[in-house]
Amino acid sequence: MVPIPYYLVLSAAMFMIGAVGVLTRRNAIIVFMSIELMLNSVNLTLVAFSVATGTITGQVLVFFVMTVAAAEAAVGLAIIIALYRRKQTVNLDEINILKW
Amino acid sequence: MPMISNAPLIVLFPLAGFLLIGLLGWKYRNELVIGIVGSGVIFLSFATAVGVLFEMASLPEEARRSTVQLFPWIGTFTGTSGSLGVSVGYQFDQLSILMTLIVTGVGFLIHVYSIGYMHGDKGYWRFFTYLNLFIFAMLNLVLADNFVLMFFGWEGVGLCSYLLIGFWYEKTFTGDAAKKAFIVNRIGDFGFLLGMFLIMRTFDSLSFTSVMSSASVMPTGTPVMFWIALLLFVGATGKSAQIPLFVWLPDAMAGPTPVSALIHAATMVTAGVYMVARCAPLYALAPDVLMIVAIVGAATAVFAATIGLVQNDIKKVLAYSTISQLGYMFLAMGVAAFSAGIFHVMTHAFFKALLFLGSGAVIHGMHDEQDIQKMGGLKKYLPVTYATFVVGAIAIAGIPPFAGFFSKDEILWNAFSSELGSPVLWTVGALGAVLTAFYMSRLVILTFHGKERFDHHHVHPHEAPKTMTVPLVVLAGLSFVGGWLGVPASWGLGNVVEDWLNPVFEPARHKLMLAEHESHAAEFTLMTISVVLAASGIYAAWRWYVQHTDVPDRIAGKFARTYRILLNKYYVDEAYDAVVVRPTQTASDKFLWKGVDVIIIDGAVNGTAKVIAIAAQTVRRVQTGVAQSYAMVIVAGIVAVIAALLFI
Amino acid sequence: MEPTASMTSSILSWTIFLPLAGVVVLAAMKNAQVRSVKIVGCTASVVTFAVSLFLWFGYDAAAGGFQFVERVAWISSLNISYHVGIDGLSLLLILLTTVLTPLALIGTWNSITNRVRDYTIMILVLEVAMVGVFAALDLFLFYVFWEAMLIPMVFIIGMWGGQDRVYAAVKFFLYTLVGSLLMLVAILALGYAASQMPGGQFTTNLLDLYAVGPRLASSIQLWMFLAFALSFAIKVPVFPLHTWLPDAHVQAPTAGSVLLAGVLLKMGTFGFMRYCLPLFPEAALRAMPYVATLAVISIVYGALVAMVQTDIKKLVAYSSVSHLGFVMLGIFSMTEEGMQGAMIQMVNHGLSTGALFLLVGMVYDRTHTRTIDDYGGLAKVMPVFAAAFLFISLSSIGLPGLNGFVGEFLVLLGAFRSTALHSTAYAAIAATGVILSAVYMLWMYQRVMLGPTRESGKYGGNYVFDIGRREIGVLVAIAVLVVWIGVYPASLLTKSAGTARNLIHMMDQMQRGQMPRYAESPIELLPGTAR
Amino acid sequence: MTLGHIMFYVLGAGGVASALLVVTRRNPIISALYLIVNFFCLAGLYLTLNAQFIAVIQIIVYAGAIMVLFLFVIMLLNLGDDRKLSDAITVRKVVGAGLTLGLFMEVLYILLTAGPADSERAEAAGIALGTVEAIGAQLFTTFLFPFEVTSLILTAAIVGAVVMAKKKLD
Repeated sequence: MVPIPYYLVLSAAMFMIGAVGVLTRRNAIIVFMSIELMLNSVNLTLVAFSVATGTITGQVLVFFVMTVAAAEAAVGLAIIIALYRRKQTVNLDEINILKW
Repeated sequence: MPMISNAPLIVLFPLAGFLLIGLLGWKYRNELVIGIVGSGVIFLSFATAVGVLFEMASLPEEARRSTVQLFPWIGTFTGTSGSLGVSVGYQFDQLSILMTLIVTGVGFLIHVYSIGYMHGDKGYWRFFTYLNLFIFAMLNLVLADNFVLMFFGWEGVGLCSYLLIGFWYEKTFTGDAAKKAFIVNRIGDFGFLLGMFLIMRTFDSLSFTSVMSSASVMPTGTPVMFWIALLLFVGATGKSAQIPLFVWLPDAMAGPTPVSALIHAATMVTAGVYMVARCAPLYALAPDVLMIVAIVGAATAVFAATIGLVQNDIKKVLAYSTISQLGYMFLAMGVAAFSAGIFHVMTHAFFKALLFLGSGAVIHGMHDEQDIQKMGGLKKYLPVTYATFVVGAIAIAGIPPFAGFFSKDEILWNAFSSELGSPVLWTVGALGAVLTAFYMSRLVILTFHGKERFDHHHVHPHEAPKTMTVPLVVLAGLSFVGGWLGVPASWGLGNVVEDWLNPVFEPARHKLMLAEHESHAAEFTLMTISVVLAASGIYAAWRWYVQHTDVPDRIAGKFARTYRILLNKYYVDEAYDAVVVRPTQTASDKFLWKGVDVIIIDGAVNGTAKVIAIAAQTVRRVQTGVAQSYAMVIVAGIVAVIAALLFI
Repeated sequence: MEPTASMTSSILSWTIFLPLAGVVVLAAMKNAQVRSVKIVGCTASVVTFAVSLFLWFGYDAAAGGFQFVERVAWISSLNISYHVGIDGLSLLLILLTTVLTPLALIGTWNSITNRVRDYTIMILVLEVAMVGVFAALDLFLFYVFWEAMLIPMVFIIGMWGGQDRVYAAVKFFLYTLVGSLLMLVAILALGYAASQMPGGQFTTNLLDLYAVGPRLASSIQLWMFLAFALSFAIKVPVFPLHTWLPDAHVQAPTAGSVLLAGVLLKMGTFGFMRYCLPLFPEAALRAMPYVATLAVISIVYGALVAMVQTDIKKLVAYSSVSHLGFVMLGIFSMTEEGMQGAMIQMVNHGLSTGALFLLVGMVYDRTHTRTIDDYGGLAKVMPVFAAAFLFISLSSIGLPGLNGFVGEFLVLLGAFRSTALHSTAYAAIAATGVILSAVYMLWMYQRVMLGPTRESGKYGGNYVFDIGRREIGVLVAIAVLVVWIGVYPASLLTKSAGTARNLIHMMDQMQRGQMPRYAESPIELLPGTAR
Repeated sequence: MTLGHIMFYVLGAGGVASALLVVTRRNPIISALYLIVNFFCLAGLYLTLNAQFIAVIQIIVYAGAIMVLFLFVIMLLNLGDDRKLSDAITVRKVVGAGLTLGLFMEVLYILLTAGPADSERAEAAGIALGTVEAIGAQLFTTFLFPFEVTSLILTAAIVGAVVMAKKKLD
């Protein structure tokens, strides 16, 4: 059996990659996908801990995260569509109507 | 003691009259009823006072003083000893009852006179309301058994003076005059107030009885007594129109003439004199202040008389004459001749009320003309007024055996002979006497003698109605015989007034260690000199205004500058205006309000708001609206927090 | 009707919250039902007044201390409770509030024309908060009422005010809030300090804190004192924190001005007497010369600035600064005379300045101008009004025999006799206020009322007519009180004597080096007699 | 080096690589495809942890449903090559990457300094843990209320998505 810390390091690495994506990409869709990446890496952590502690709760939590992620994806993408209709762009630097 | 226990009625009758007329008068404007009620209540007061007087006289000398307490007024009510507790209570002694008699007696005559004088005026009921209120306040002033109630009366008469000077409020100048009177009086009251505080601080009490008895065992000449006496005297200068606060009285002539007679001649303005007399035991502890009082009195006497020489308004002449006479009274107080001063208050009340009422009759007869240059030869139109006016003029000039002679002469003699007096004070006083005789004669001559300088087409002089002439005659009688109550002791007859008042002033005089002087020769000499001086004043006026009518103009031309200064009353009003009034106003407006308030304080307030707004403008740039930069801050936060957890 | 037992025991709460009954009824009505709205509003406030009379007659002055005390647990974990009760000082001010509110409503019957219901609701809510402030015996409760008072007042100024109402409302709001936030900090700190005492716990109960405050180290006391004092000083207002007042007064509608001047300003001076002095006696003693100096400056400065105003309402507003300076001077003279004078001066100022604002409102309703130069000779066309105006002016300038004199005299005497102040200069300079008040009031009176009438007969473009029965009735009610207090102040001073005595007793303990404690013990009351 | 180890390294390397490709590709479609790869790798990793149920729904929900949605949106908006956004290197990017790297270092530091995990117990308990049966039992007993609430979330999300994506917002 692979030691749990390995999974944790892996999941941290994937989380960081997702975070970099969120922070640096300007395409809203890709930012969105990066967020999914981060969510997934967290799921991996949860499962790993679930196994490590021998309790099922972590995996149940993953189930809920997935549900929320699905909901979030649906709503988020709808927002992107609405935004695109209005501004003809998904460039996040141009979507700054909340400034000041 | 039936009368004494009813004595507060003296005060309550005028109050009842005030309330009755004040509350109902505006609706039932029946002049007859209002007049009778208004005068009637004063007469009731007078009658009660006479009753009290007789009862007092029947008692032994040391039992004549009594007080009546009505109800608690101002105090802390905390039950702590030494804290303030003042009640409404009245004190009846020789001095206060004498003043009460003057106030109610002369007051009654003037009320009666007013029935005729104010006939047909729209504010008839208002006039009597105010007059009754005035008598009420004045009696409180006179009869109070403590300083605070006296102050109530003190301010109350000031208010009535304000109301009555501004009686004809539709004219512009009456408002000015009324306001000036009230405010100048308030300056004096400020002194009175501080004096009271200092008394409370020193004696832990404000009732006359305990203050005076505490004072009797205090040492003379301490600074605190100096200040108490001086501050109270400041109050007196305001109310009694002495230098430097005399400026309101001439203007106060804007009120109806009976008011000038009652308030600004006979009663209210003598309140200051009365107050000094009342506080004689305190003044006895401050001989320095007595000297100041004497000097101010003497200076005012001459100063006002010189202005009186050239005035052309009949009431203004009398007003300056009043100021001058009040100066004599203070001179008397200053040389500790308290009973002489009070005696002069009394005689002055008679003849000055007479003169004012006489001038009122003239003004009435001349259709509101007050300029004596536009009168002349009125003798034949107004015989009764003329006769009584002359009596008053002779009385004030100091020709024996008229009232003024006795009182004025006693003052002058004391000014000369008292240990506190000096020949200089006598000389100044005598100079004032000459001037008085001169300007009164001038007034009589210009008004009643010589050519008729008025316009016959428009003015038809006529004698006043009975309600006005009867008081004139009565006052003329009093001006003639009133002085006989105070015949100098040296004449061998009893000086009734002095004997009556002596118990009141004895402690003070004792404190000052004053002895009676029995140098009859010197007294007779001075008496003769002053009579001669008065006669020469009258003679000079006779020569200049009857025989050589061109002389006054020549003198005026020769001493043009002096004449102008006198005519403009030494420019005192203008000086006050330039030195006090305008700078205060400008500083308040330009510096305090528009400077401190608007620019500095509000500037600071609005400035703070502006700084915050600018800061917010800057800081809000952080909100770029780009979600990623927010995310970056979140990450930075996480990094920082974890680092903190790990390494700190 | 005899009150039932349950009602008497909670009579104070009834007084506080009765106006809310009116609010509830009004909430069901519409703005358009002008007449019924006014009737409901007036009824609510009049009934409140009637109920508060039970307090007046039920308060046992001889026993002193806090009476009608009610205490119900509120936030028990923090020892915060609904705790109310009144002493002589609160009694006077509560009565002042319940008297002025109906008078203000009746006196300005026709002044407000838009959103009358909302307006009436605001006034009633304001009354609840005002009475609550005076009755609270718990610092937290006090703070809640204190802040609650702000809301209706800001709306009254901001919605029904004059031209610059929003500026004035915001200024009023921010000024007050700055102070009260610091006060909140001090309240919490004080509660925390209580928990640091041996065996203590966090509490905001005033009566407990009376034992805590004086024990604090003097530096801490000073900071807390300053936090409280700033809040109260803004409310009073003391120079130089007064500039919100002229704006708020000028812009507020008449009833707002009446209650602002009549009651709200007293909350500041009340705070000094109820909180600052008993809680932090040592700090109060240290701050005394400075506060007294500011008070004297307020007196003279307010009077001088009032003198040169061109707007009647502003003039009256600045005169308030001057008059409340007297109250402050009285409190910080630390003498019985000063305290008693300060308390009665609060009532006096409420009556006379409230009446002045009513009068100004009455004439403003007719002429729509407040500029003094637009007037002149009004006495001829409005004789009754002129008489009333003069009467109230005289009360305001402290004519003996009317109410103003009693307060001013006691205050000045107290300040003059004060040994703690070390100097008579305070009183001497303050006494010039007596001269100046005559100057500005009478000068204004002369310019407005006296002299010849306007040739056109119009003022501010309108023909004027004298005041009517309703207005006369309101003024007569005030006039009766003015004379009553002026002639027989004993009826009020005996009620407040206990408070004054307790405060002075405390300061005496302080100066004798004992640990001071704001006493609540009954006092022996000697009916005032001449000494 | 067991099969488990080999599986882990292969799948882990695939996951990291595909993740890197997701965030670096310019074309969102390619990103999306690499994301699918990533999801599959994760599913495999779940299997190595004996979490069969999670592995299955990972495939169904993520790779199946969510990714379809992504692709659908990309197509809908026609964000193909022609709509590529220039991604120049900016200060913000450098700072963002640096910060993230810092965070990663911190996490690594924690993991490396922490004590060794108790893998014996995990291995023993892990086998029967992630079955559908076990999770189902928990979901419908202990977590019944949250489970029901998720249905509300999903409903709300559906409604929200439909409303927002509508052509005309009233």
